[in-house]
Amino acid sequence: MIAGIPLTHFLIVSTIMFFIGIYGFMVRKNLITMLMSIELILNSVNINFVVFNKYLYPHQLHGHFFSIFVIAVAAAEAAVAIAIIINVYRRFNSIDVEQASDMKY
Amino acid sequence: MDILTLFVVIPTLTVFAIMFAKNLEQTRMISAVGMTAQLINAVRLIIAYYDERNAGNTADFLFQKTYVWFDSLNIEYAIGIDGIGVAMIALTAVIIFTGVFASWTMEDLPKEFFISLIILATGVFGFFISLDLFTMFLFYEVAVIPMYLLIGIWGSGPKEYSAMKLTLMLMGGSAVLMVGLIGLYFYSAPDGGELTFNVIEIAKVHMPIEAQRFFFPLTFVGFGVLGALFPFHTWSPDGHASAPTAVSMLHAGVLMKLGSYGAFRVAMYLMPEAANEMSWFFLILVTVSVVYGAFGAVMQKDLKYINAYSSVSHCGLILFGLLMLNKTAIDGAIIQMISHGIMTALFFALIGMIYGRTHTRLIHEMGGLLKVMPFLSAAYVIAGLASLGLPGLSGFVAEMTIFVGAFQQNDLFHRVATVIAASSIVITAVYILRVVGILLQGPIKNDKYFKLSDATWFERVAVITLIVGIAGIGMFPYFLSDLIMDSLHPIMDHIIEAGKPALSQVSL
Amino acid sequence: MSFEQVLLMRNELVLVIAMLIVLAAEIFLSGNNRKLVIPIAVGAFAIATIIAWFPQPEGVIFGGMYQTDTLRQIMKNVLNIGVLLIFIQSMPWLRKPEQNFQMSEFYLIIIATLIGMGFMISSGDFLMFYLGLETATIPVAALAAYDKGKRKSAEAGIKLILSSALSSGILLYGLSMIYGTTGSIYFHEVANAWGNTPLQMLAVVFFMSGMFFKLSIVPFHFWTADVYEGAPVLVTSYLSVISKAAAAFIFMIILFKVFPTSIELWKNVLYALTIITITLGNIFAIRQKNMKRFLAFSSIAQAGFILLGIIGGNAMGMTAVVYFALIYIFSNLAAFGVVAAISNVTGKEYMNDYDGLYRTNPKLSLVMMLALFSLAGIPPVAGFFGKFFLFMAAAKSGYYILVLIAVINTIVSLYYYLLVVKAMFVNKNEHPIAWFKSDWATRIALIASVLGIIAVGLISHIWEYINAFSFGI
Amino acid sequence: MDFSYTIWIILVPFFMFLLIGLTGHWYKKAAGLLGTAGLAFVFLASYYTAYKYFFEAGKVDGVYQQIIGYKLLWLSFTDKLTIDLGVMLDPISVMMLVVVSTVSFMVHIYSLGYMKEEAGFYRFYAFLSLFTFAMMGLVVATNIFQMYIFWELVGVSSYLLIGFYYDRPSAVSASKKAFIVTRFADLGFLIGILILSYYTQTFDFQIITSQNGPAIAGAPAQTFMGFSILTWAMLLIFMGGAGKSAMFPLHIWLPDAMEGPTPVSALIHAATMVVAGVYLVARLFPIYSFAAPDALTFIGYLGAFTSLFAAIIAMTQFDIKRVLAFSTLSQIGYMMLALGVSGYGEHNGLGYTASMFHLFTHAMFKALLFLGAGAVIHAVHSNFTYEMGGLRKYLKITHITFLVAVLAIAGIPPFAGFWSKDEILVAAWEHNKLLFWVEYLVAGITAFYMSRLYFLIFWNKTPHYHHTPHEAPLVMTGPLMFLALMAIFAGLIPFSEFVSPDLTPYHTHLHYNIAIPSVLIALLGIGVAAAFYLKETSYPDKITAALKGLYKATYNKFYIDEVYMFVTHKIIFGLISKPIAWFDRQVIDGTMNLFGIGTLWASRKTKGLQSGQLQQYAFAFVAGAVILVLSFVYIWA
Amino acid sequence: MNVVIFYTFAAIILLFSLLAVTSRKILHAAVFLLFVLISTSGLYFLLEYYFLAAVQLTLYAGGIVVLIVFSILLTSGIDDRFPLVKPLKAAASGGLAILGIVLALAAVLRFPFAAASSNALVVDMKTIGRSLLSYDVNGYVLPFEAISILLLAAMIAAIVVAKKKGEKQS
Repeated sequence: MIAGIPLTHFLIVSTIMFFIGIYGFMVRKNLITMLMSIELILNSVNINFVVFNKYLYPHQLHGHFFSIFVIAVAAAEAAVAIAIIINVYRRFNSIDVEQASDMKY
Repeated sequence: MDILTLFVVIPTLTVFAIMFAKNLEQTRMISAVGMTAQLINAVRLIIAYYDERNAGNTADFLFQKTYVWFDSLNIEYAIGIDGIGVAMIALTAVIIFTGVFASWTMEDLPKEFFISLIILATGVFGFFISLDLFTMFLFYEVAVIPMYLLIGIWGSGPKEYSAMKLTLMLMGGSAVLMVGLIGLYFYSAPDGGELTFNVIEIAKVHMPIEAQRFFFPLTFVGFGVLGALFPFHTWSPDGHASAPTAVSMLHAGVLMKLGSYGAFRVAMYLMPEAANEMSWFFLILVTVSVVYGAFGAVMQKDLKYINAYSSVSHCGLILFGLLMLNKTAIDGAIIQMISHGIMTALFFALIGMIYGRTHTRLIHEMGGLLKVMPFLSAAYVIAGLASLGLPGLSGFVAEMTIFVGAFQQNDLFHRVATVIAASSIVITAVYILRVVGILLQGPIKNDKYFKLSDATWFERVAVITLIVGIAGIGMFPYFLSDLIMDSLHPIMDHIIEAGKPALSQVSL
Repeated sequence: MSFEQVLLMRNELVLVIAMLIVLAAEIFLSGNNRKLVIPIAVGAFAIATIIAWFPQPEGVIFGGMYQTDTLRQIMKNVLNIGVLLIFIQSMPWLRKPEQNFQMSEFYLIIIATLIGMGFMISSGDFLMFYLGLETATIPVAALAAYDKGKRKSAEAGIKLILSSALSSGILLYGLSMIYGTTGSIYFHEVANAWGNTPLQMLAVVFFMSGMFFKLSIVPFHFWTADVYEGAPVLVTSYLSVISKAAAAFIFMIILFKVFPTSIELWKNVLYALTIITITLGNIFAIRQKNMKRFLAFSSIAQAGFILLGIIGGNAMGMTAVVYFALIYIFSNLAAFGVVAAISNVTGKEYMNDYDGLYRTNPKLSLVMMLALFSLAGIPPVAGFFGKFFLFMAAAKSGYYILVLIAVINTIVSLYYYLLVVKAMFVNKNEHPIAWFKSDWATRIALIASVLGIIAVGLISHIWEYINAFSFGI
Repeated sequence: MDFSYTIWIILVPFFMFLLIGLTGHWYKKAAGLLGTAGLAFVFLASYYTAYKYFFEAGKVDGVYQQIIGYKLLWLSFTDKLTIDLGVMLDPISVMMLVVVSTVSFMVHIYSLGYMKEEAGFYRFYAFLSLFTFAMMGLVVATNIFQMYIFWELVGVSSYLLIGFYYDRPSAVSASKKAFIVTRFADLGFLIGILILSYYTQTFDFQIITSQNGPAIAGAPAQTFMGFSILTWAMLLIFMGGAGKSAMFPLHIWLPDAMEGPTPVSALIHAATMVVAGVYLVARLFPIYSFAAPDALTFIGYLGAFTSLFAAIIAMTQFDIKRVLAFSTLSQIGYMMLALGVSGYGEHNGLGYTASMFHLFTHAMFKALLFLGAGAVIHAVHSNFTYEMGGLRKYLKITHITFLVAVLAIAGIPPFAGFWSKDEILVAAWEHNKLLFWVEYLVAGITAFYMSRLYFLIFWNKTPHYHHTPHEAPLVMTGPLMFLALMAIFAGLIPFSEFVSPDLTPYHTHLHYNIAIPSVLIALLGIGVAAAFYLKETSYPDKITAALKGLYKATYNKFYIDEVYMFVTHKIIFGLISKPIAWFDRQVIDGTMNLFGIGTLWASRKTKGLQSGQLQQYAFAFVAGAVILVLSFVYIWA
Repeated sequence: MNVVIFYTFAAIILLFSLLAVTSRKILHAAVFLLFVLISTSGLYFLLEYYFLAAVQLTLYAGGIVVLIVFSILLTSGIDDRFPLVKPLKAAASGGLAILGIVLALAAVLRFPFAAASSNALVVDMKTIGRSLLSYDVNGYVLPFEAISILLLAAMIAAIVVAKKKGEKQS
C-alpha cells in the first residue's frame, strides 16, 4: 500500500501540521481552539510514530502502540482541559485566553 | 573532649542555655558566664600550647584531631592549631568577653541579641580551629550571617540598608571564595591521590601554576572583602556605623581578621607561586587602601565612620604586611591583626558607651567630655594613641614590625609602597588628634552633658580588659611575636621557596 | 513473571493500595464521618511511605519497561517524604468549610500523580516515561484549579494544563524522532543506536524542552509563577518540590543513560540555560511581593542550581542532585508550610503582611528564617551543603566559570531571602499578624521540616547513602 | 663595675606615672610630693652614676667606654634586627642623665608651687613622670630603635602636657600641632632607620657607629639622586631630629607649645626634649662624620639659618614665653651648627664637644629663664611684656636669677653661656667662616632681644597692677636659685675632658681673639636694648615704623604658620581628604550600590516579560526550543 | 492509486489544519479539525494499521471532537466570529512556526532513513492483543495499567473541577 510514497513526504506533512498546531496555539485566543491546536500537534506526532514504524521498523509495533497511548492521553488531557475551561468560563464569563491574565509580573 | 572542640561547644551550649533563660538578668548572666568560660579556656589553651612546645613538640599544628565527616568527599572535621591560631583565639575570647559586657544594657529582644552574638563568635572560633577548608568555610559563613540580624534589628541609623549591604558584600566575597576553595579541592591531588580539603595535605602538593593563577585571586579577594580590601571595603563604614556596639567590636575586632587570616592561611599558603606572582597587584590595592582609608577618616563627622575608615587603613596594613611575603612583615601583620582587633574593639566599645550617654555620634555636637567622663575619655585617648602607633601600646609593635619587614624587600617598588604606607601614620595622627581635640578636649558645648555619668562597673570591666590587652602586647611584645614567628617558619619557608623563581621576574 | 518480580514495583503497588483505600473511604463514609477521610488518607499514605522504605532488590521487569534499583528507590522515598509532609500540612486546610466536599479527591489525585512519578522514575523506555510524565502532570492541573471559588485558581489551572499540553506535544515530537532514528523506545537500545545527526540532536533538544518545562527552566518557565500564585498553597508546594524533583531525577537519568554520547550538545544547552535561569529567576524574584509568587521565582533559580549538578555528568552530580532535592523539599516545604499556616488563619499572602511577625509569632518566623537560609545556602542548615556539593559537582567537570556565575547569583538570591527575614524581624508594623496557635498537624509538619533542614546537612550518612548508589555517564 | 641599677632611673618614673595616673585622683595633692620623691631618686641616681662613670669606671686607657648597664631583648624582627631595651652609658648619655634629671627635678619642685591650684594636679605629675621616663629612656638608648620608641613617647608626653589645659581651644590645637609636626618629622626618622637598618642589619648604636662597623666601613655604594643611600638615610634620620628640635621649617610647633604650663615649657620645650634632635645627631655622629658628610654640612647650615631666623623673630615678640621659645630655637640652631662644623678626632671634635657643652649650659639657663618667666607670669597673670614692667621691685629673687640667665645666654663671662658659645664660635671659625659670621651676628641679636625682654619685664614703665605682684614661694624660688648657680658655674666644667666624638678626652683653652669680640658684640646688643627699653622710649616705635613691612613679616613669624595652615587645611583637608571621602561614598560605594540598583532596575524592566498572557508564554517556549535548535544543532554543533 | 490517495489525504490534512487554526468561526474550526483527524485515520488505513485507524476514528475523531463541540456549545455563541489576529502577533508566530518547519525539515530530510530490512509484522488483532497483554519485551501490559491510573486520575480531576458544589460558598 505504501509503495511509491517516500517516507519523507509523510514526515513533511506531519511536521507542517505540527507547526500549524503550534501556530494555532500561539494565535488563537479562544481556549477551546487552543485545545484544538494541541490535538493537531498530537495528531502529527502520531503520524510520525506510525509512519516510522511502518517504513523502518515493521518487525515490531512500538510506534503503533505509542500512538494508541498518545491518543488515550490526549483524550484524558482533553477531558481535564475542557473541565477547567468550563470552570474558567464560569469565573471569567469568557474563554478568551487574554482575559485569563489576572496574575502577571 | 579535646580543648579545641570546646571552643565551639562552649558557645553552643551557652546559646542553648540562653534559649531557656527566663529574663534579662539570666540572659546576661548566662552570656557572661559562658564567655568567661571561653576566656578561661583560651588561657588554658595558651598554657597548654606552651607546655606542648616546651616539651619539644615541633609539629606545625598541635592538638590535631580529625573526624571524618563526608567520607566519600574526604571532608573532615579536622582541627589543630598553631601559634597564630592561638593568638587569634585569645583575641576572639577577649573581645567576645568584653562584647558581652559592652552590651549589658541591651534591652530590646536581649535573648535574641545574645544568641546571635554568640553564634557569631562560635563561627569565628570554629574558623580559627579548622584545618579543613570545608568546615572552615562553613564556620566562616556562620560568623557572617548573624550580622544581618544584629545590625538590622539592633542597629541604628540606616540600619536596614547597611545590614543588607554588609551582608551582601561579605557573602559576595564568600561566594567567590567558595569557588576558590572548590578549586583547591580539585587540585589537591594532582598525582591522582585522594582529593582533600585538609590544609596540611594541600600544602604538600604542588598545584599547577595555571590553576593557581585562576584560584588565587578568587580566594584572596574572597577573603579580602572581609579584610576590607580596597575597593571592596565600602560595607565597612556603613556597616560599622549602623551596628550596635558589641557587633562593631566583634566585627571590626575579629571578623575582619578572619579575612586577612584566611587570605594568608588559605590563599597565600596553599597557592604560594601565585601569591608570589600576583602579590604586586594586590600590594598596590592595599597600599592605596592604607593611605586612602586614613585620608578618608580625616574629614568624617561621625565617630563610627572615623573608626571604620581607620579600620580600612589598619586592616589594609595587615594585608600589606602579608603581601610583603617575608617573615618579619607577616609577623607584623599578624600582630597587627591582634592589635587592631583589641584596639578597634576598645574604640567601638567606647563609642557605644559615649553614644549611650550623649545620644549622638557626631563629634561636633560634643566636646569637653574629659571633664564629665574622665575614665571613658582617658580610655579613648589610650585607644587613639594605640591607633596612631604609640610605643608601649600594641599598634606600634605591629606597625614597626611590618615596616621593618617590608623594608627587607630590596627593590624600589616595595620600598616606595612601604614609604607610602608608612606615611599613613602621620595621617592617622591627624585624624585621631582631631577627634580627641573636638570630642574630649575643649569646653563642654552642651549644658546637658554636665550631668552625664562616667563608666559603670560592667563598662569598666570591658574597657580595662581591652586596655590591658593593648598595653600588654605593647610592652611585652616578645612573647606574642615569638609565638607567631615560631609558627611562621614552616609557612614562610613554603611560600618563599615557591617564590624564588617567580620573584626575579616580578621585581620592578 | 513471578510474584517476587511484581514486588519490585512495591512502591507503586502500595501507593495504588493507598489510593484504593482512600477511594473506598470516600465511597463508604458519609455525613459527619466524611471528615474521617483525611486521617485515613494520611495514615494510609504514611504506612505506604514506611513500607516503601524497606530495602528491596534491584531488578528489571516488563521486558525492560520498569526497572528499579536502590537509587531510584531513594528518589521515590524522597518524593514520598515530601508528599507525606504536604499531606500532614493539608489536614487543616482540607477541613476548612469551603473545601468540605472535596477531601478525598485531593489525596487521590496526588497519590495518582505520585504513582505516575514512580513509573516515570522507574521507566526503562520512553513510553512508560511519557505516560508517567503525563500522569504526573494532567491531574495536577485540576489541583491547581482546586479553589474553584477563586478566579486565580481557575486561571492557574488553565495555564498549567494548556502549557503542559504544549510542552508534552513538543516533547513527543522529539520522542517520535528518537524512535524514528533508532527504531526503539527502550532506553538501552536507543543509547546503543544513538548517533549525533542533526535530527537526533533536534530530537534531544525537543525532548529537553519538555523536561525544562517541568523543571521551570527559563525560557520554559513562564507558567510557573502564575500557577504557583493561583494554586492553593499546598498544591503550589507540591508543584514546586515534588513534581520538580521527580522531573529532575528522570531527566538526569535519561541524559546520563540514553544520551551520554550527545553530552556536548546537552552540556552546551544546560550551560546556557543554567546561567539564564539562575539570573532571570533571581531578577524576577527580587520584585515579588506575593509570598507564593516569590517562592515560585526562587524555585526557578533553584532549578538552575539543579542543572549545575546535572551538567557535569558525573556520579557526584547525581548524588548532589538527589541530595539537594531532599534538602530542597524540606526547605521549601517549611517555607510553604509557614505561608500556608498564615494564609489559612489570616488569608494574608503578601510580604508586607509579614512585617513584625517575629514579635507576634516568633516560632513561625524562626522556621521561615531557617527555611530561607537553607534555600539561600547558608550554613549550618542543610541548604548550604546541598549547594556546596552541587557546585563541587559542576566544578569537578571543570565548570568553574559557570560555578562562579552561579555563586554570584546566590548573592542576589540572598538579597531577596533577606527581604523576607527583614520583614519578619526588622520591619516595624502597626498591625502585625496577631499571635495564633497553629494546629498540631501544621506543627508536626513544620517541626519535621526543620529537623530535616538541620539534620540532612549535618548528618553525612545521608549523603554517603545516596552517593553509594549514584552513577555518572 | 655594675651599672645595672641604672635601669631604675628609667623604671622609677614609669612606675610613678602608673601609680599617680591610676590612683592619683584619690589623694590628689600628695601626688605632687610622690612624683617629686620619685624624681629625687632619679636625680640622685643620675648624679651618682655620673660620678661613678666619669671619675671611677668610665675610662679605660684614657678612653671613655660605652658601657651597657642593662639590656633586655624586647622584640626581634629578624635574627639580626632586634630591639633591645637597655641602658647604655657613655659620656653624652651620662651628661644627658644629669641634665634631664636636674631640670626635671627642679621643675617637679617648682611645680609644687606653680601648679598647686590646678584641677589636674595629679595628672600633671603623672605626665611629668611619664615624660621623665621617656626622656631617660631616650638618652640611654642602646640602639636606634629604642631611641625611636622613647622618641615617640616624649612626643606624646609633650602632647599631653601642652594640652594640659585641655579646655582651652588654643592649647588643644597647639598640642595637636606639636604632635603632628613632630610626627611628620618622625616619619622621616622612621624611614631613615629602615634604610639604615637594612644596610647595616643592626640597630645597635655601638655597632653602627663603630669605625669598622657596617655603616662606616661597609657603606653601601648605592646612590639615589646624586647622594649615597646612606646620606639619604642620615638626612631622613636628621629630619626626625629637626622635628623634635624644631629646626626650620619644622619649627612651627614650638612657639605654640608655649600654651602648656610654664614648668612644662621649661622642662620639655627648652631644656630637654627639644635638644633630643641634637643629641640624636651627636649619638650618630661617627656615621655623619664619616659616611654622610654632606648631611652633616646640611645640618650645619640649617642650624645656622634657624638660629638667625629665630633670633630675628624673637626681637619682635611680646609674649615672654614666645620670646624664650624663639630664643630656644635659635640656641638649638647653634648646637646644630656646632655639630655641623665638627670633625672627628682630637681638636677637630671641638664642635661636637661645644655642641654638647652648649646643650648642657643652655638647659640650665633656659630652664632658669622659663621658670623665672613662670614666676613672673604667676605674679602678674599675663604673658605679655606690655602688661609688665618695673617688676624688679616686687620679685627680687626672680629678678636676680633672671638677670643671671640673661647674661648667660647673652654670652657674658663668666656665665655658663659664654664658655660654651665660645667653643662653638671657635669650632665654626676653624671649619666654616660663613657660619662663623652668622653666629657672630646671632650672638649680638641674642644679647639684644634677651636684654630687651629683661628690661621690659623688670624695668621700663610700671603699669597698674590689679594685685600687687609678690614674690613666689620658696618651692618656686628654690629651683630658680639652684639653676642660677648652675648657670653661673656650669661653664667652668672642662667639657672636653669628658665629651668628645671619639670618646678620648682632650684639652681646650679660651681663644681670646674670638671671645673678646663676641663679648663686645653681646655688650653692644645689651647696650642697644638698654637704650631702647631701660626706660620707656619711642625708639622702638620709630624703628618699627621705619621697617614696617619687614617688622610685620617678622612679627608674624614670616608667615610660616600661614603656609602650613594653607597646606594642611586647603590642600590636605580640602583637596585630598574631602575629595577622598566624597570619592569613597560616591564613586566606590556608588559602584557597589550600582550593582544593586542595576539589578533592581533590570528586575523592573523585565517585568513585562511575565505578562500573564499564556500565548506569550507559549511563544517564549517555542522560541526557546527553536533557538536552542538553531544555536546548538545548526550553528555551534 | 495509493499515491493519489496519499496526496489527497495529505492535502486535506494540511489544508484543514490550516483552516482549523485560522477559521474565524469556532464551530467551523471544530469541523475542520474533524476532517483532519479523519484524514489521518485514512493515512493509517493506507499504512495498513487498521486497528489504529479505528481507534483514531472512534476515540479521537469521535470522542474528543464531540467533547470539544459540546464545550463549544456550552461556552460560545455559534455565530460568534473571532476578531482578527493582531498582525504583529500573527507575523511573529507565523514566522516562528515557519522557522520551526524549516529547521525541522532540514534535519528530517538530511537524515538517511534506512529502509526496513526485516520482515514486516502482520498487524492483526491477535498480535495487537497479545502485545498489549504481554509482559515481556515488546509487551505493553505495564503501559496499559499505567494509563488506567492516568485515566482514573484524569476522571477524578475532571470531576473535581467540573463539580459545581464548591461554587456556592464563593
